[in-house]
Amino acid sequence: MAENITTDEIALKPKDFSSSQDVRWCPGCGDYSILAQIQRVSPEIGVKKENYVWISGIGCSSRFPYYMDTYGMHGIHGRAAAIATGVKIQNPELSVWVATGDGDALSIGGNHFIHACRRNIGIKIILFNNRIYGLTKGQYSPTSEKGKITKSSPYGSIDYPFNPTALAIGSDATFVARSIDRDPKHLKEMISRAGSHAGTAFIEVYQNCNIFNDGAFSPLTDKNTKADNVLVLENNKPMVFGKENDKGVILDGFTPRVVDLTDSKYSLDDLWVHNEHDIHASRAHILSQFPEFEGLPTPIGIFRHIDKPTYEHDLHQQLKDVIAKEGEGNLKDLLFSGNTWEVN
Amino acid sequence: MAENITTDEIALKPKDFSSSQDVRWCPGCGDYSILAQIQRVSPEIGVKKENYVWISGIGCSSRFPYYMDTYGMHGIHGRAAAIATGVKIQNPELSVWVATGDGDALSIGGNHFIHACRRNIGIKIILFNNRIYGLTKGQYSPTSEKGKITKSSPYGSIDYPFNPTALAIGSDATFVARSIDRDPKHLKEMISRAGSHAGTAFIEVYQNCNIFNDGAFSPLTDKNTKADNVLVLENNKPMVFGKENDKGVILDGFTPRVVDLTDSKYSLDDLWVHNEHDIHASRAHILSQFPEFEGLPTPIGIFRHIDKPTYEHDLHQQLKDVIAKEGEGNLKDLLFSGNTWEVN
Amino acid sequence: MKKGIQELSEVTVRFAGDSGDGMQLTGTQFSNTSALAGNDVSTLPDYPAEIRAPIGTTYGVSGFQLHFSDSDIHTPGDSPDILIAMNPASLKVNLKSLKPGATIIVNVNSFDEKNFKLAHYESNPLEDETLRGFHVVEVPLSKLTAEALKDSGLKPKEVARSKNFFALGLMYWLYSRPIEPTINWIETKFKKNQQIVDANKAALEAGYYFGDNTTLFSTRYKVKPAKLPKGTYRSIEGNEVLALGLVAASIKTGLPLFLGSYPITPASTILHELSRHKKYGVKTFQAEDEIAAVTATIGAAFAGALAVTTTSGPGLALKSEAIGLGVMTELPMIIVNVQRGGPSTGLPTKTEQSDLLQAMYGRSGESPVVIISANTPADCFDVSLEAARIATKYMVPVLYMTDGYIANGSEPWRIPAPDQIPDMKVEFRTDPENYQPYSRNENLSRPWAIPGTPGLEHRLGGLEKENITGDVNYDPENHEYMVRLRAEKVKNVENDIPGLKVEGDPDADILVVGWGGTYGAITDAIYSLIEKGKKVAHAHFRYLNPFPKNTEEVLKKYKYILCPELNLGQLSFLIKSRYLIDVDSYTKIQGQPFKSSELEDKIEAVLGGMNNG
Amino acid sequence: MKKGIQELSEVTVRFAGDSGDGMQLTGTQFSNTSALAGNDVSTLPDYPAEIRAPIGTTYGVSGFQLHFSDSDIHTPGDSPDILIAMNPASLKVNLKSLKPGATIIVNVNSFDEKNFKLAHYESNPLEDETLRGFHVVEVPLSKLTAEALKDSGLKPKEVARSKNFFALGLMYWLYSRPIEPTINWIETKFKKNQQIVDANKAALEAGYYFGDNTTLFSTRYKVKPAKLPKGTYRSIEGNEVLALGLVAASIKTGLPLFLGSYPITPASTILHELSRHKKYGVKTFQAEDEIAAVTATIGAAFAGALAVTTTSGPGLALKSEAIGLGVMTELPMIIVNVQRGGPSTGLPTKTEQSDLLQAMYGRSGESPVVIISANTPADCFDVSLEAARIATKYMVPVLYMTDGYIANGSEPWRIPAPDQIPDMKVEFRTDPENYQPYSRNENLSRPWAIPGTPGLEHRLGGLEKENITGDVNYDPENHEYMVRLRAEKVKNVENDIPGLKVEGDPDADILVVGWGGTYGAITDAIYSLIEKGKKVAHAHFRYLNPFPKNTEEVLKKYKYILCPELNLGQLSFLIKSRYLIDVDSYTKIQGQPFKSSELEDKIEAVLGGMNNG
Ligand SMILES: Cc1ncc(C[n+]2csc(CCOP(=O)(O)OP(=O)(O)O)c2C)c(N)n1
Ligand SMILES: Cc1ncc(C[n+]2csc(CCOP(=O)(O)OP(=O)(O)O)c2C)c(N)n1
Ligand code: SF4
Ligand code: SF4
Ligand SMILES: [Mg+2]
Ligand SMILES: [Mg+2]
Repeated sequence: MAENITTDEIALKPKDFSSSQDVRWCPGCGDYSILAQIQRVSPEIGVKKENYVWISGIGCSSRFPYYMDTYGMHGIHGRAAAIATGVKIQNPELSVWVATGDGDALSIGGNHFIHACRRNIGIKIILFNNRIYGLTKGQYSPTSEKGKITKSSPYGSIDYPFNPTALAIGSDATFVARSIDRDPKHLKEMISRAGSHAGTAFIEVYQNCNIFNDGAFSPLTDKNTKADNVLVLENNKPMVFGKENDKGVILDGFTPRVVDLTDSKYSLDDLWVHNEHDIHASRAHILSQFPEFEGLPTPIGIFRHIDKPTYEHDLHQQLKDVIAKEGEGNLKDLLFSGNTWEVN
Repeated sequence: MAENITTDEIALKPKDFSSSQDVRWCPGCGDYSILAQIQRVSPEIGVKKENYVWISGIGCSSRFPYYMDTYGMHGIHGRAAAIATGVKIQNPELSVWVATGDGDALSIGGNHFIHACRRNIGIKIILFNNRIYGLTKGQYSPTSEKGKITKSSPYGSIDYPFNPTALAIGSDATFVARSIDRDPKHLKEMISRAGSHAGTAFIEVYQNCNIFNDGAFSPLTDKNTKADNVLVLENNKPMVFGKENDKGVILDGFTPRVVDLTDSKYSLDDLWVHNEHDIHASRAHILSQFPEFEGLPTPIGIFRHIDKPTYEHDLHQQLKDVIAKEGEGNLKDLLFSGNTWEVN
Repeated sequence: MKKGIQELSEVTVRFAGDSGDGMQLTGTQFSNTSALAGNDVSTLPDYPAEIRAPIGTTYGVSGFQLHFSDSDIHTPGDSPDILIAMNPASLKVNLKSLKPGATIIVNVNSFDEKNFKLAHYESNPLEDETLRGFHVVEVPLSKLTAEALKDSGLKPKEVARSKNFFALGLMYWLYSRPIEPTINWIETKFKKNQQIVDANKAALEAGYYFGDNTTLFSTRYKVKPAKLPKGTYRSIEGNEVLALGLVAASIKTGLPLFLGSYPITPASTILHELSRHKKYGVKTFQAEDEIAAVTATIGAAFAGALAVTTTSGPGLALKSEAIGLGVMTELPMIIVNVQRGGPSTGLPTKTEQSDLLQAMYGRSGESPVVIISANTPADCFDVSLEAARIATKYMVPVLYMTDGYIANGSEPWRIPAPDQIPDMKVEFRTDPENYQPYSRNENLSRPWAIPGTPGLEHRLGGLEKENITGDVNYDPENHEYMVRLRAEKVKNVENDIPGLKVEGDPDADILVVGWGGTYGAITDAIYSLIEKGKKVAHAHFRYLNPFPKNTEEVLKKYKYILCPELNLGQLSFLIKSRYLIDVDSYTKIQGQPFKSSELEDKIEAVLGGMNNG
Repeated sequence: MKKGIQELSEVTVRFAGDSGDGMQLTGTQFSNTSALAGNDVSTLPDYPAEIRAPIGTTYGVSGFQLHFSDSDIHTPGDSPDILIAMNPASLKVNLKSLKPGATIIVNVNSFDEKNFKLAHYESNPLEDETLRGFHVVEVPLSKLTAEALKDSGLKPKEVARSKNFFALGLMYWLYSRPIEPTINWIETKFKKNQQIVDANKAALEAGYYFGDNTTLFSTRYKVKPAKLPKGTYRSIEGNEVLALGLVAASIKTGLPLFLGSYPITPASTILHELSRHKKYGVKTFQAEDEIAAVTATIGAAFAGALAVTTTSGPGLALKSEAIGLGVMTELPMIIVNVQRGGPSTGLPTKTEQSDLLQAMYGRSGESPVVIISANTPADCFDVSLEAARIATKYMVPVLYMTDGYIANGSEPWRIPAPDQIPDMKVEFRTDPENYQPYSRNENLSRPWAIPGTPGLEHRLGGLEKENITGDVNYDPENHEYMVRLRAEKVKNVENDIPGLKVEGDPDADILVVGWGGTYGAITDAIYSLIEKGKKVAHAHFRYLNPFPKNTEEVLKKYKYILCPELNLGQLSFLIKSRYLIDVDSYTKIQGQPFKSSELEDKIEAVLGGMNNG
């Protein structure tokens, strides 16, 4: 079910989405790349400029709306999904996007995040996951690795990290994807796909914070290691990765395993073929669990993408149904309903 | 890893755990049964009476601590897991239990719930799931079925419900179980098992609210239908159910399916054998998804039970390690550290 | 047996029984019927925090008091003339509040050892000195109901549930009320179960005819219709009419109504009521918590709704950070706070006025909002309209205060003619020419431009804004300017609201000031004193922030200011600090409204002191 | 070249540059070294809300001001005597605050067209009239640093990062400070990277020797050690010493310290500091949000910790509901609120005093807590101890207020002798005999019995409690009793705290009252005026709730009360309402502290008016 949002013919350019405000991230920050891709995709999704709304919480990443020349609100910490829910309910014609950080969405904002997913409210949540609290200068976040040394964990953090895709799947999200700031082409495609999804669309974007957590994703972005560490999910395609496309993933019962495609023991036909539209979430759940298994690559792409009526659709449908059945309300009926009597 | 909490020899009785307060639930409420089983289990877990602490939020179910003659706190709405976390961190010797409702734990308290699971903090969370807000007189809750007519949804609720076990698994909970108020024996066993788990132990208990949501679970509790609708999970045992133990569950790839054990096409050997200690969560995730599949029974029992160091263990270990390495701190060193100078 | 009918001018009745005895329903029926009969009526439901406490205990007692009269009344009555006690515990709990010599109808079938024990009665109160001075009527209510329904086919437990209708029928007979309205109600309410309809009707009629036939009563009573202003009336509870006012405001502003809410006693019934009004396009969002409720409300306001969130004290505390965002973004929104007993979970089903200072100051930084409050249940209609008017005209959050007493209380409401409700049509900004998000009109309010409008794209947020442009700005002077501007904008509302009105004796020595739900009790006390020839006056604050412009002038006219409040003196505090005028703060904090006699006594004591002094 | 050394009694320096230029570090080093050299020192860091705003812009400027002296000082100085400006933007931002004739050292290498444009300079300020009246010294800082490090093996970008050490070296030379402390610091700080150690040392030394060799400076300056009270000192920031105070309180009470916190500027550094003190058994819990932080703190208090939560304004708003639970359960806890510019996200890195009324009233119901505040950075140590003492003695939440100015500012702290810190040993209740959870001692405080204690099992909660037994109780009279008891308990603390002390001229006509971080500026203004022969006095409130017992008596002695605050008059408001005494509220709300000269001017104006009037 694609969003039913109309556009007109004016051809907009990425720079039409660039606001007058100077961008205030640190030089080298991964946020720039995300901004660039979003500005690039925005004219292409088929939404009128005035119908875009960007909502955020607080954090470096949450400054995002200031840089988009659309409607926007830099909200309060953790509440972006809830604010966006109000916007979308009020006017389902709008294309409502959330820019949020790992702290904003998963720490203080965890509740609104899981409830947005559960309700399948039509907002797109772009999580800038740098595995650190950037704006407050470097404390560990709920996606930081255990043992991480930060300002608030000088002897190493003892928190287990959240797995954001697993959490989204556990909350029944209908669109779950992952991408990386340093892979602009892939990132752009994910954003574009999220843009046309009707329910809650969640993209986890690995984002480098070069000030407080530099290199957190370098195994996934460095030229030399990238191909061996990243698995690009493509729908209906077998899971192949590696510098020479020499490795594949098979599902051995419930256990995903890496196999060598060069020693002729395994061929493409043996591999797990990705189906992003699988109505049941179990395989997407296994994809989210890859970090739990030794030697498996990190999947990027769309883990899950299913259709399900949205919250705003059902809400407005209910209004329509009631009006169809009971007639449109008028003030007189409203006031004079119930047991009334006259005093003369 | 079982909790390392000591007890002494005094043999306590269930009534030793009954406080002087009159129990104030509606006659017929499922909460009575849960209270009875907990009072029955409490003397058996091997915890001294004074080391039990019961924490709750707000709701009918959250009145629970008043009826237990242990330490307790009736907190504020949604915050029981966070209060309990503070208690457990401060004193890991205590056996800390949370009594909470579907509104308390999953609506306003959703964030603390998922973070408790993520951290594997050693608290036991008993969720009284009656699929309704009882105390506020009957609004739909985040576990109510879509379409439900309640005081706040006179035309039917449009919210999709949470799947509490899936959410717990998505949050990496180490102990996830389900039981039913009307099955006291099973309930008692689950509580007892949770009682000896070291990390976060979560039990969803289906609980009948006979005032605002009567019969919500009657297919699972009525004599006539129960056996065909409930699958009792037992570790290392094949999944069998039905009045005559005539049905089983097989895993067809990723799809759980019910098979008939009477027509000799399938035998016990073909069935899915439950392994609650499976280190990977994928099968537990499928168990949590049973409601998504036509015709499958509702599993009760332990979905998942794995060992992982607890938050409080790591925290206290870190204190010990630092002291072992740097020596115990004293006030003089603390104050006079850094660059000091004398004024005479 | 033909009985005499005595005419009374007013009566206060209290129904009391177990939480499961249906007393709220019985009381509501009696008061609706009385209202339909043309009396003025005022009600006070009073129920425990538990859904159903154990049967027979004192803390499980649920009560419903109502006051009906042939003239204008303002309170549910200080002390009942008659108590219907369904069991010993309800007798115990209510005895001390009765008028001396009051009539007590007891369900004598429930007066047994078990229930004495549960109510902590050492002996049968019907047989010892306990009830000396009262007129006790022992009715075997349970037994008579069982007899009446013996052919109903219902199980004994179900039969027992009908006994409240028997009691209601008896009361209808006693006070010469028609039983038809309740019969109609029974038929609609239970329409899915004819057996229950029949049983309840039979019980009601049996009670009515029992009155005629028994020797227990020798007189019936009658209260003539009140001379209320001409018009069409309906009987309505505070929260219900508050909700209707919001729907009316939505129609009159032309803005779709959005409610973001999380259930909480005693505010939940606003959510219930509004979720019924789908055909008026009302969108109700039951959020995951209060923070989601208020922030979704901000989102809806941004997108162009008449945006409302409803809660009670603990919920208001949770919303406080977000209301600050409302202040900074200068979006119109209404935050309804139905006060209950605090602090913390406190006394959730009881009334109090202890959130005024929270409403005023419960946010970080200098964060002014408009605060208004309702005086009576019916008054909520007008206050809803006024809250919407101010919020949208001034682009400002409006905190709208009521309390459990107003929310659950009911009274006859004279329905306004739809076309006499003033139009408040809101125009969004649509013209891109010279558009600036934080430009100001004559009210200092900024333009409301909503997403979807071409050419007006802009960003709001919680960081300090530059005036006019709305850009983020950290400049020290701009911050000072904006802090003062936001304060000024709220203060300016004083030019747009009625002055503080004084009722009673204009030459009084003492002015009683109040706000919110104490209106009725103060009014009654004042008029009673004036009848006694005392020089007293009353001014009631509907606007708490800003205060009406003439406040200082009014207050300075009087030698003595007395301020009764259901808190530790919060309005007094605001007045003292603002005007440096001494105020005698008279406070009660028991989860119960003032009785007018308490206030009368207090005022008389003050007057006595003044004359001596 | 041997240069003359001129002696000065005090100097105010301001370092300013881009966020990435290391100005906070440079300023901190200079002030620590000055403190080590025996001066009294006071500092004011001032940085933007962005981590790194774009290079060269005015909003990306980060500044650090410090004031050092040979006598007792109280503020970081009103206007700098010397500015080190690393680029045009930092010149632009800071110029207006400089003393007339001040020295400006600019990094002339950054004065190019690109940077002029970014700073919105139309022409080169070094070449037009902009700097007329100042003593401008143009130093090619970048170039000289690059030369000094040409053999370091570092990349140009890394080399550029060392230029702040060059500037620091030059300033050390100019003010005759030793460079050794900074060399030691460099060696520890960068010990993992010898190349960086060498580079920074080389830059520092190069800067120092450049002073000696250049002709740009003809004179050096010297500020003699201050005559501070005898003792051992260290230089310390407010949040750091606040944390040390909490650890000390933990040792002195015998209670393990628990901190539940969620990071927020400017409170986060307390969390950072406490998480380093594991060997003192300090447990820090970085929670998922402020609500989890405060409720975990309540849990830890229940379990017997010295339980603390730290935050700033928006976080305090989120904690408000839970603090109500703390009030109801009567558990000891400390809530530290480091105030910043509001409302909403406001000016997160700037200082303000606008949360006082939130601290006082930002909860539902009547929910009193004790409120105390710190006057200066070093003062935080004592206030931490006092907060712990009151919380545990009275079983009450204590709201502990500081602000961004105190939190980030530093000054020399005379370290107290460990054994002179009073013992505050806390004894838990362990005796089951006659134990009642809500029994009262002479302070009205209830016994603290913690889980794990045999025989004292009990339940707490947020519903109203019966006194003594602690059972849930809905009785009207009990509620009234408990509401007043909780208020009384807090009020009683007035008997246990020092009276309000007046400094300055005891016969003054005007009393200046303040609270918190305005202490230094008021003190300086008062002493300066007294030196000028004016009759002025000063009283500073450490205790905001309750006020000291003698407050009314003290205030009534003076004809005129002036109350300067960094808000719209919150303390004034409390005083006026409580004592009905008129207060002249003098407010500034710019995210910046008062300058003592501003206050001096204001007081003189008032004095002038009084004499004329
Ligand atoms: C209520 C509240 N609590 C805390 C803060 C402080 N705060 C601002 S951003 C942030 C975390 C930012 O982390 P993340 O969301 O990961 O964003 P990033 O800066 O890393 O992009 C925190 C704790 C705040 N602004 N408001
Ligand atoms: C902050 C706050 N918001 C709302 C409420 C009102 N409230 C009390 S219990 C409850 C929901 C109870 O539902 P659940 O947790 O499912 O418990 P149950 O009564 O069904 O056992 C609500 C909304 C409250 N007490 N506090
Ligand atoms: S601190 Fe990190 S996340 Fe924030 S702007 Fe800088 S590089 Fe980006
Ligand atoms: S309302 Fe429902 S959940 Fe609450 S006590 Fe009654 S039956 Fe139980
Ligand atoms: Mg982050
Ligand atoms: Mg429930």
